[in-house]
Amino acid sequence: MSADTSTMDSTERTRALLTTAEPRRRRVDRAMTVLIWGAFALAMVPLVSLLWTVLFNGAGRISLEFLSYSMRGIFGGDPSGGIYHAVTGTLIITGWAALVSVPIGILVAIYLVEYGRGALARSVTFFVDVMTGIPSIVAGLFAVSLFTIFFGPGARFGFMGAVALSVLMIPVVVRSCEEMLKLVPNELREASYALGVPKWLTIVRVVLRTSVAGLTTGVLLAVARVIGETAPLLVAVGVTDSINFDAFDGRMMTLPVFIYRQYAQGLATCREGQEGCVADIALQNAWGAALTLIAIVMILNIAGRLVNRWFAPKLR
Amino acid sequence: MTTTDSPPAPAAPVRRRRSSGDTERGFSRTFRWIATGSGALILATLAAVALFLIVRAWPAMTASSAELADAVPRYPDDTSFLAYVGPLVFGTLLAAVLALLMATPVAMGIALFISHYAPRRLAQVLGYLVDLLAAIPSVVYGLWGIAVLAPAVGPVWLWLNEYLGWFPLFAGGASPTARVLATVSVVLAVMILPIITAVSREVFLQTPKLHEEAALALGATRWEMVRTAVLPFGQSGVISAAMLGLGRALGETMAVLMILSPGFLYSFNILQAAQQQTIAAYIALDFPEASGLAVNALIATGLALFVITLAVNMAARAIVARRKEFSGAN
Amino acid sequence: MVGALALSLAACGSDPGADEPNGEGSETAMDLSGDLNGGGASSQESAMEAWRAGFQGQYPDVTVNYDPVGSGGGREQFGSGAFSFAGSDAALDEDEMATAEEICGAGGVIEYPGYISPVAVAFNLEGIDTLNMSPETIANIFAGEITTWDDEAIATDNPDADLPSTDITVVHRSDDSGTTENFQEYLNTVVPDVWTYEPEGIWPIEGQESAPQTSGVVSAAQAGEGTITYADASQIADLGTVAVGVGDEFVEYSPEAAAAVVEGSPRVEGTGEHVFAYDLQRDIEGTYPIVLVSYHLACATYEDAATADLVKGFYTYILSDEGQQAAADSAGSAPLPTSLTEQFLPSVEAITAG
Amino acid sequence: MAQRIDVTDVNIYYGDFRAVEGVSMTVDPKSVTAFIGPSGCGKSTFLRTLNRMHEVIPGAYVEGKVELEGVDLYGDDVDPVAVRRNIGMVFQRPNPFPTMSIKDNVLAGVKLNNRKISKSDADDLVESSLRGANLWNEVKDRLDRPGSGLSGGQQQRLCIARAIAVKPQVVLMDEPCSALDPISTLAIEDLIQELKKDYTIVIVTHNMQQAARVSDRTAFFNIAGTGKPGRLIEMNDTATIFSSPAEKATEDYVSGRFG
Repeated sequence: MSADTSTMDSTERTRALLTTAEPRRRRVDRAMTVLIWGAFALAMVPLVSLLWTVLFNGAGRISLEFLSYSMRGIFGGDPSGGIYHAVTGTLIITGWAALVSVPIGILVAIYLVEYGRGALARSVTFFVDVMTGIPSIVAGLFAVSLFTIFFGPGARFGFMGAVALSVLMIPVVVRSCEEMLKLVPNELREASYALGVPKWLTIVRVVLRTSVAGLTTGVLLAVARVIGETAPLLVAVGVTDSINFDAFDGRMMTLPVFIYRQYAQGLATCREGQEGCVADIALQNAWGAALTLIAIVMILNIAGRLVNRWFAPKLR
Repeated sequence: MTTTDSPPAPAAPVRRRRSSGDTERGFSRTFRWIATGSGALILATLAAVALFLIVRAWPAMTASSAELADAVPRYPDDTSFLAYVGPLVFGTLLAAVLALLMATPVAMGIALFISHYAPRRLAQVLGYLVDLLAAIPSVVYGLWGIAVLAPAVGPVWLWLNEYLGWFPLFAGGASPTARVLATVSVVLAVMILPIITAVSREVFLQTPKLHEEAALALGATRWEMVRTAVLPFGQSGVISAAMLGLGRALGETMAVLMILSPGFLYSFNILQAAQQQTIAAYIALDFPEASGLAVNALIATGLALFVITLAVNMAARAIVARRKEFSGAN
Repeated sequence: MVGALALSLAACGSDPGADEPNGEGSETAMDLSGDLNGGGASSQESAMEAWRAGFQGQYPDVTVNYDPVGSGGGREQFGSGAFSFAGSDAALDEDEMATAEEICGAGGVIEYPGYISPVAVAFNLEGIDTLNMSPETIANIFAGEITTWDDEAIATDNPDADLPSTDITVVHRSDDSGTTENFQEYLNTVVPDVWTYEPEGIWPIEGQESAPQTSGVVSAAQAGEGTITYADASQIADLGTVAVGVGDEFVEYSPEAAAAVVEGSPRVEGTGEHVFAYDLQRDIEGTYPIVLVSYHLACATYEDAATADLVKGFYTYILSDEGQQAAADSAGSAPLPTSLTEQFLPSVEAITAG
Repeated sequence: MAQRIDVTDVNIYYGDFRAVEGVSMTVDPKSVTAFIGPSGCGKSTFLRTLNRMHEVIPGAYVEGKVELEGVDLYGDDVDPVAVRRNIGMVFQRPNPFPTMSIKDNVLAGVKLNNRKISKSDADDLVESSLRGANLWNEVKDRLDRPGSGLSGGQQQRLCIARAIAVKPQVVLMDEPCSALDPISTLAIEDLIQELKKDYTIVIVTHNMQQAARVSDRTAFFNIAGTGKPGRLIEMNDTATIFSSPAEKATEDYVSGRFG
């Protein structure tokens, strides 16, 4: 009988132990869960509002014509014309910037991860961090000064903008790619060396191949970082309302600059009853271009993800 | 001509140094040089930018205050160059720090939400959304700030000013148009939120499962697990993320330019119009009409911004390095 | 990836009208082609768009670019030769004229007021569309001396208006702008004892609200009740406007009344043959005295024959009735009176290469 | 302190996949129970259900009854946090918190429960726990150094000290020695023998000699093939399992003695 009671006792004791509410800890845990959900909800308010504003204001302007014509010869409240010149300009300039920055950026990341020892590596790491802080307008001024030396004061062409963007882009590429390369386990490299593969081939075939998903993400983040830059392009590339495919001759329009110019232009003058005149057409154009720019970034992101899926080795 | 068909002279035995340098031959050596060269190129580029800044800023830094007051618009009479840059530096730091204070906790919250709280499907979608938001151009943030945010927060600022006016930040008269530093800080915070979130999230996701399970096995609640295992592990990463955000906030031009009513005072009144200005917006605002010494003065303020960023980066590195011994990386 | 996207887009994109047959331009004798680059005052941008569009419509092989980099930038880059032509809200000063003459060579510089637009004093008060104000009142408001809308000075000039006791919020341009300079010049000329500040492109008073660009001040003024600002009259949207006191009467803004100011003002003496700078008279009866006068700059001779032809053709078009009408329609500017265009045209037509 | 565990008809799932099927067993108090079996047979998974660590993995859940001294661990009113606090766990790879000192590592669990522990109490607890884990003499001079600076065996003993510092009823060990060298392994095995006096211990091991050396009872798990759920084949006194197992599969497995 006494053994029975002791069993009962110990069961009850255990039950007490296992069901202890410990109200304070549970409250803290609850509170933090609520807080974290709250942080998320709070952040979603402006971000959703932003996306909604752009979508709401921009969607009405998007049409085939808007996407396939330039603004050449369009002025005042004329609602025709479009952003084709700015879309191509953005893609070309960003493309050149990527073409310059991505190889350099990845090579620097390789240097830092695979070779970097000593003072040079330390200073490269530090100054890459510093470079992330270069104000974008300073990068633009730098590009202008640089090209003025070679082409005289009037030089304005797409590649100048690409150089300015590269100055902004390279550190981002380096930083993110460096992190990604560091994640490649050393065992893989050693396994490759042990098979007699030379170091450069190991880097190209093993290290880069393994981290290709991360590298793509890094590059896309860097592209996204610069594709929306306004100030340096305004200074270095100028503006135009016509299509220009040649990055080495003549001004180019880009979407961010277009947005800012259209916003700054304000209302158009429309006489009473004038047909085909929309007073706030410039603002509509700005929102439409903003939506297009976001869509381009989104497409690049999706493309990047697809690249990942095709090339990334199946690690898990 | 006599040709003796003698065997070729035996080659002198080649003695190879068995050092690591010799294990790289052929293209491997070339590759090393290419990579190293790229590293050097970065330094050269940065040196070129710095040199350019210094050379162009130098005339303004050495000119007399009378000359500067004459040539540079908005240059206060009879003051040193530092007194001219000072309020700009102050305004830049105030806006960026406020933005950082608002954004970092929220960003950490979202990052934790995505990495440890949200259902997995939702987390993936959210991660994607955040990446996308990081790419929205600042002009769009500026447009949004004027069209949507300023009208929305105007009444809030008036309320803060009326009831919490004793608090230094909310003192002064609240502007009826809400084109003030408080609004700018909110826009900057929203702008840097995705960057801080994206980096923090990656770091939090890297927390070793081992450590999370160790905490859980000790009887930690989810939050206690986050506190004991995730946050300490992610600390240095979050600091880096915040610094990245701070860097963007410091250098942000267009959004500030479009929203802020600038002033040139050492003022903490963030609800009052015409109190502060940031360096980047100042450059963009005055650069178009500037000529001669005024351009030099503007670039000198750019140099100041550059130096601030440098200092911020060094500080962040120092903080991270001090905690290195206890860091999660091994 | 980016390139592929660009290529696929290239297949369907085009400049509007690029492949339409050349209609209006066929009658002109000159056959122009090539790029012409200029820039400067952003105040002229809307008008420039109309001019460029019209000119490019006549000559489809021509591309004219205008960088709205600001007046100072325009003058500077014109002086360095980066711009073949430029727009500026102020006439060249002596130093700048010397630099420009060096670039232009023997023929000298052509400078004339090509863009005249009224600057409206606009306010945001519910239910009030127009108010009369004397120059003293305007100056006192913008100087911050008059702080409420029901102030006596405003009330006496507007006996019928139902003025609220709202605080006045002054909104000015935060950037360096020709509009600001012209507005201050007006105040400083008419009421020098109230407006004691030296007119310049940057607003002299600290502690007031401000925004960049005309669209910025307009949207800032719209955002707050009781705001007042000054802006290019074509851009003020639904804001109320001030009828400005000139002599004994109050004049509403209109392009014609603005152009009359320049017409009635004497040309500055002792300048080059082709330099038409004006000493504006702000008190002529019946005119609207707050005007933005923006100049066009060009060289009388260019080294390059193609550039000379392009500048000549472009400026001739601007001064033509068609060009003036296009700007008036799209930018709300004042068409230049014939009495002025007749003076400017010979200088423009004399542009040569060599 | 030590308490018995009764398991009745437990099925364990990862999402749709049933990993372990139909396990029933009893673990006696103050004894060492060893789980042996080939890789992938579900013994670690089963171990993790004993302190509700299994459900930490997204999509994972458990059917059946696990009772600690007659209280169902999966009952509605039972707090999984309290379960884990009372049933400690030591993992395959040593996992001291890298951001904490040795001392803080030992106190990590205690601090969660009782933040206001006095300094002298804390010091006493650190000492007794580290002594209990046979680590005190090795680390007493560097309690403020990071735990990650210790050797693998020391780290594992630090983890054991951390687990026993919260005074649990049961200690679960998931292949605690598999990442350690033989000398460290021996130290841990000695430690297990001592811990047995105060705690109920369940240990998963690949090493049959180890199971034979340290355990009182042994359970053999096996799977029929890949994709099939793991099952408990046989459980008995260790001596019986290794000398005269009832099942053919058990005999085959233990007679292949290796390790």
